[in-house]
Amino acid sequence: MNAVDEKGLAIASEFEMFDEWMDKYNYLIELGKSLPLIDEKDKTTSNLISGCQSRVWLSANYENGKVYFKGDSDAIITKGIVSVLIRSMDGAGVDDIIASELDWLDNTGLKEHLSPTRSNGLVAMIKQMKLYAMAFKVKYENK
Amino acid sequence: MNAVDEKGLAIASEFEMFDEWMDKYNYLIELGKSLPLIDEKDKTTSNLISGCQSRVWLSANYENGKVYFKGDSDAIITKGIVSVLIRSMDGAGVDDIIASELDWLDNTGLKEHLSPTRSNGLVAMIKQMKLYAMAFKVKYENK
Amino acid sequence: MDLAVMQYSVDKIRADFPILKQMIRKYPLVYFDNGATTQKPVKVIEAVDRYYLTINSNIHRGVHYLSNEATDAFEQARKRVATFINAPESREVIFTKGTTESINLVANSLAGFLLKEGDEVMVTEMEHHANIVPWQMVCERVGAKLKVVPISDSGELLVESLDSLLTERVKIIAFAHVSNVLGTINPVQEICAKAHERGILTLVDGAQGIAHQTVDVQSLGCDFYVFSGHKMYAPMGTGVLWGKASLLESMPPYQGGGEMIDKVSFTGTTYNVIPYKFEAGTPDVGGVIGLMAAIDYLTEIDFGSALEYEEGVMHYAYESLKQIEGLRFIGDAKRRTGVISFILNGAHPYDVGSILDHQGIAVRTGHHCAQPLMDRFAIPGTVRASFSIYNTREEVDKLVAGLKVAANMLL
Amino acid sequence: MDLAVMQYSVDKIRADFPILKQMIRKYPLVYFDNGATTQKPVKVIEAVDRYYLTINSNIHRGVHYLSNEATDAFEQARKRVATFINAPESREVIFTKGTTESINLVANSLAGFLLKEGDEVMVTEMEHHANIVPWQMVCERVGAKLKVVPISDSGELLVESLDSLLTERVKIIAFAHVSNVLGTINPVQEICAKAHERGILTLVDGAQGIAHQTVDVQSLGCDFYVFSGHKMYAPMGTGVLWGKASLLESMPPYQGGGEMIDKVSFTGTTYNVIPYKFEAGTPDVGGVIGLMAAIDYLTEIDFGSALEYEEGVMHYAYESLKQIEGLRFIGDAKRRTGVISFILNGAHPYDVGSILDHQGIAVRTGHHCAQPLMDRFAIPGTVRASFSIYNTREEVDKLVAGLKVAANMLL
Ligand SMILES: Cc1ncc(COP(=O)(O)O)c(C=O)c1O
Ligand SMILES: Cc1ncc(COP(=O)(O)O)c(C=O)c1O
Repeated sequence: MNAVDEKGLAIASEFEMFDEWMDKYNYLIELGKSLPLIDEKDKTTSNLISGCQSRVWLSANYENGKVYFKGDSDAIITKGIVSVLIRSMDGAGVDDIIASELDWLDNTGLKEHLSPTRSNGLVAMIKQMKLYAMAFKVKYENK
Repeated sequence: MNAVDEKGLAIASEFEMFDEWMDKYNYLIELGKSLPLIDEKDKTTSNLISGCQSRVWLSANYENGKVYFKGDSDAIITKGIVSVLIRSMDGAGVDDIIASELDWLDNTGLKEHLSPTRSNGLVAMIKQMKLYAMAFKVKYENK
Repeated sequence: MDLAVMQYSVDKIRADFPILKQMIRKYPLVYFDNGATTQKPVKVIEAVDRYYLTINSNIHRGVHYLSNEATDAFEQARKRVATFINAPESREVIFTKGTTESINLVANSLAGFLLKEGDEVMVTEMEHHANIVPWQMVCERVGAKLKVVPISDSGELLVESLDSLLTERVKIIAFAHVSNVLGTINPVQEICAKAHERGILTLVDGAQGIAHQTVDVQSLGCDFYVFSGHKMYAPMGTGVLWGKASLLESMPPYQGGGEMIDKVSFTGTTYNVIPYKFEAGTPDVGGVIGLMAAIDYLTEIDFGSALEYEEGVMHYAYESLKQIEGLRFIGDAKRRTGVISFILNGAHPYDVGSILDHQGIAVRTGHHCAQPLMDRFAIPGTVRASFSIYNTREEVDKLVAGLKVAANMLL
Repeated sequence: MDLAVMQYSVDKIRADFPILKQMIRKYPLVYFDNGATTQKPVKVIEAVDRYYLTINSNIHRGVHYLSNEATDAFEQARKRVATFINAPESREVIFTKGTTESINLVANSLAGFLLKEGDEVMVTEMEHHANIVPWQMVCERVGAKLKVVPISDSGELLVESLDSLLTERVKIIAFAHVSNVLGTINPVQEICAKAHERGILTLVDGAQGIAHQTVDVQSLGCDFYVFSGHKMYAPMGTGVLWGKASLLESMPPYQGGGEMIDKVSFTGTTYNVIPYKFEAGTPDVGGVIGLMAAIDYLTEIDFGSALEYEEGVMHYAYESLKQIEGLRFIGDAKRRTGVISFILNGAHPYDVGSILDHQGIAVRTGHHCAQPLMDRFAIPGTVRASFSIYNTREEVDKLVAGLKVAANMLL
């Protein structure tokens, strides 16, 4: 298993501890609040992922073979999930990000927010994170 | 009751005698064959009533206060019903034709052929017969 | 008759809608998303089943028994719809797959026929995309212009502005009977009168009107009235375009195909009479029969008292929601029905909706396909509770309680 | 597995179609009008009921449970359709209300975009009106010309003629997979190859193909394949447009409304991605779920063996009908399926159909929405028996006996 999914599994197990949806969501909301926020100046349209229900901003940096993400959303639940996704990928290598399968999301009980038809920007965001990794790979590691 | 519907009721009772559809239809087909046929030269487009399933030709004459019809159809069942309708109206006065309600058609067991959606030209033909009567009334009896 | 018998029994009504007994995430379903689509009474479901189990067949021009039965039922449904909206003639009722298709039909049929380069089409700031985009597309095609009637902060059309807006360039004004976001009931008669004085056609988008008002197209005085069956207890995929016969007769067809033609040849094709001219292809016979069953159901339960009851629940909802701190209504028109839109100040509608959902409460959140209206109020979206004849005061209480939970978690 | 178990049991299949037990005018129903619409297996009826009883809701962009369930089911159905026709991607599957709408969609979207003044559209002499009239209307609008591929007396396309007909002015050729009158199976691959060599698009009208062939859009090699659900055991009012993603992506939308947009404002509107760009308004979710159930049913009973069985019955019908004196087949192509058209010399099809109906036998008579084809054969119409996987040899015998009665009465 790649590093992203390993980290993800650990994150998922945090969520599995909650019996009550409310506790889970309160935790998610807390996570959202601790998200490494994207700088206001980086909230540009090119960093915006538009969903009909909520909007997501995402930026990525490449440093010494590792990718670092920052994000934000106007909805706090979406922001919580942005935070979860970033936690799983932040500081990972491009190959791990590209290879990640994210099956552990099933265990978080948040899957419903990640349906392609939910249109909250999250599905597009996952795609975007992988695209960033691929772009960095081509640019900096061109093999 | 007006003269047309009176005659019609008598015609309907002929049909009510049959227990078997086949006998009824054989009779209908016979009636079709004895229809006072429209002259070939009168089979013009203006006398044609177009249905998708079958076509009906109809002509009308006015003589001494009475209306006389001739008709034809390319389908023999349609022709039989044309014959029934003409029998009920032939030689009737314009007012009787206009006032006729044709409820007796219900008793013939042929009603299904007279549905507006059947598109065999028969519904349009009934309308046409009444229109002829109205036109003659205006033209010759203008009151 | 005993007064108690005549009274509206919501318990009896709820028993007609089996889905309302569903448990959602261990909570009994509280369904306040009726503006998107209503649930269907068992009589509607059974009527469609009965169609498929006994007379299913393609209609029109059949020589066989099933085809005639199905055709009769289909044409019966057309009459029933005509009666329901008090249309002068049943041939003015055209079956479509919904409001959206009905509007596209009218817009496209008028394009090039009535609408020419330099002409104007008038819509309002509170329209659903279905009553904006088809006109935009058609205007672009023929070189016409789309103009917009503004609304007030309380969500009412600025009807006075029509006097200057309705110039001679305007060919048609298309507007909602009831706004799907604000609940505003527009003054249809007044607008139609102003339009007709100037020879301008009127199309009323009745998607939200049809389930919350008794509609009489003659007294409304419009030229076209369109609605969706699925928002009035009928199956999905059903809709109606009503239009004045004289207009429909002169308009060119929209889609081409079987049924809508008189005679087809490669040298030239002539078209059928209305309503068939506008009904190309095999229609959703089962759905249309379901629509008839829905009308029968509404008649049977006395639609008028059902609406009165519903208004009562909605009024109760307004009063209850008002008590919630930080809740702000979007839309505050004097005459309202069907939907209540609001935002919890500081909370995103998506978050509110998600937390309500976890308590078994279904509302809709977002822009409700009315982005220009969101822009007008400078909000990303609203939470919308929309009502029906089976909702109860207890459900309103649950909504209020649920919103308090959301406020606690989010604010 | 035991061979007997694997064998196709038509009795078992018939038990899945409750309507087949109907008595018509005291005779057991013999349904040979499948080309117009097939009957629906109880699993399809139940799937739709289950939808309405448990998850009915408007789809896409909902934040609540029912809406998500309904959306998932709807998108599942899209995948199932893609698999059924072997489409490379499910986003290439667009839900419509039928073949007619699918063709209108393509024709209108191409108008002005691909089709310009002076261009040509090619159809064939054997097309259904649904594959003629939309093109006529669009050609008239943009000033293009409709051209026609002729057929032989046996009812086969004169494919050789394509070499001269397919000039550089031709932008698209639209033709039936299977003729709804003649039963002719057209050489789709060959025609598509000829068209593509010249950069011409191809649309295959699969209304009759889908129920009588296993369809693989990739191996057929066409650009668009369209069909109706109701002719393949699914509910009325359902249909599909399949198109190559790259094409659909570049084509402008057809109808405007909710769901098909990205961002709407009065200064400009941008559109959603495929398939949503082409699915304006609330779709018939229940119907689409019924279509999925129909595909599941066909898979479950092994569609391949069902078709083999059906071919057997049809072959038997040909051989039996041949014995009837004065019966003349219309259409005598080498590769045929689905329908058999004929006339009893001297008898009008309407009369023959009516007399069959009185014996409980449902056939279709008339021009079958193919008037140019009737003109080609100089006949007013035909009697058409069309087949399905539940028809039997005994029913064919009844048809033959019924026709003899008709001949006796009429000739
Ligand atoms: C006011 C209004 N117009 C049009 C529509 C579109 O209706 P449909 O999706 O049934 O075509 C809706 C439905 O949301 C609506 O509320
Ligand atoms: C070959 C062909 N094309 C098109 C159609 C039209 O299909 P629908 O009425 O389902 O839109 C039919 C149906 O009769 C057909 O047989």
